[in-house]
Amino acid sequence: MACDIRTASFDPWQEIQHYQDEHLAKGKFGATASFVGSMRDFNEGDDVQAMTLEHYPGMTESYLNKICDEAKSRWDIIDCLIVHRVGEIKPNDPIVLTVVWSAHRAAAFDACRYLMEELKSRAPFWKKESLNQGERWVEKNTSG
Amino acid sequence: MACDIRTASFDPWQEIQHYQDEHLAKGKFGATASFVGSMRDFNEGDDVQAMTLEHYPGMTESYLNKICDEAKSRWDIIDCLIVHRVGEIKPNDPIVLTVVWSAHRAAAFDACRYLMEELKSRAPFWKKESLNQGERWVEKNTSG
Amino acid sequence: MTITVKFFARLREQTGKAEANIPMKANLTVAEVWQQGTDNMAMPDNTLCAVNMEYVNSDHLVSDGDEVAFFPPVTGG
Amino acid sequence: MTITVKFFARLREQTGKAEANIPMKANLTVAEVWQQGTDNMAMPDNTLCAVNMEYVNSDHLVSDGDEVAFFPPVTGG
Repeated sequence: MACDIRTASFDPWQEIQHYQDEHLAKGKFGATASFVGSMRDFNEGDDVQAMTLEHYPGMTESYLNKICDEAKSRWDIIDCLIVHRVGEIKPNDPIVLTVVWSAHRAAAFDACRYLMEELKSRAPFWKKESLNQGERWVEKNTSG
Repeated sequence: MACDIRTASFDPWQEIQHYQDEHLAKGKFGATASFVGSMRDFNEGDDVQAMTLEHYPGMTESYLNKICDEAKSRWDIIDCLIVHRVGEIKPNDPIVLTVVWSAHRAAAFDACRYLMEELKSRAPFWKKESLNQGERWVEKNTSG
Repeated sequence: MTITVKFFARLREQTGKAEANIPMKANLTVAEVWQQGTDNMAMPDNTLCAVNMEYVNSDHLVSDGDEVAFFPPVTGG
Repeated sequence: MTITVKFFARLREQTGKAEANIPMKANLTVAEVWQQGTDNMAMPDNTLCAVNMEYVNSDHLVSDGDEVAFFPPVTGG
């Protein structure tokens, strides 16, 4: 189980491959569900040039770990991984990656979605968008 | 939209990256949900050495395309990809990959799971396991 | 004036053949295609039937040139 | 005998500070920490509060040495 905050761009597919090679026993998992959230160049009717992602060092990591622990206690999963970007972000950059490995698919699907919903509602991150007209804070996350 | 049957091992993460680079406009999608089903070395209480995956050429591709079309009509998604292995498979080999790209996460999660459930229940593939004691056909898929 | 019959997976092994051809005749159902294609083997309970690569019920009427397929429950993914 | 107060995102900009220290006293609530830390600014309706990196309500009582944080609704992911 790992929860990483990254200050530089990351490749979600390489992250999954590397984590899997290092932490998952071959032939023991049958299901890998993943989600990548990436930056769009358009939001709420406006073009977005860039975004700054702020977090609360310490509390953010603590909540990501808490959310992974909850997923492991609620579903029969083998392992999970969360990677989240902070700092200055450009359109198309990956922002978040959640991955769950399990024996069977239902647990992987359910737990992967749980990680994202809980991260969106509880992990202390804040987005500020850079528009042509200036900057604006994203007000709130919509429920999934 | 693409549905591929592969007779050789494939790397699901490279498949996603390549498809995305070729077919998805940068900055237009915010959500990528994926699922990988891979071969376990243990099933129903027995060690499994290998597996042979048979399909019905023509009908299989037709149903995978049908399932993708259904997903595109039911959810607001941008694109989707299915890759499925056939032939002789070893433990840890990826068997199936489903990926959905969308603007927002709910559609990607829902449609990705739909692709897997429909593939499992309707696409004509059959698995035969090689055990120490000989071979056996997998009887049926469990619902997710 | 023939119907192509295909058998997959366990049914291919049980019937001992991957493919057969049977003569077309009027009002021929998929169930009758099975009987002729297998020399009257009993059709296993959970057998799935397809005509021209679309799922059908066993009382579906076939047409000349149709491809009729029989197979067990699917286990892909 | 102090409480560390932190402000994030829009609240950091609105209060004009990322961090403050206020003196500890008996029966001090998180809401009172906000008032002292901001010179009596009104707390925005949707403000979230954390003590030692756990979410709490604004009537939560703080202890000496606590880190109290205030921030707007979270928008990660």
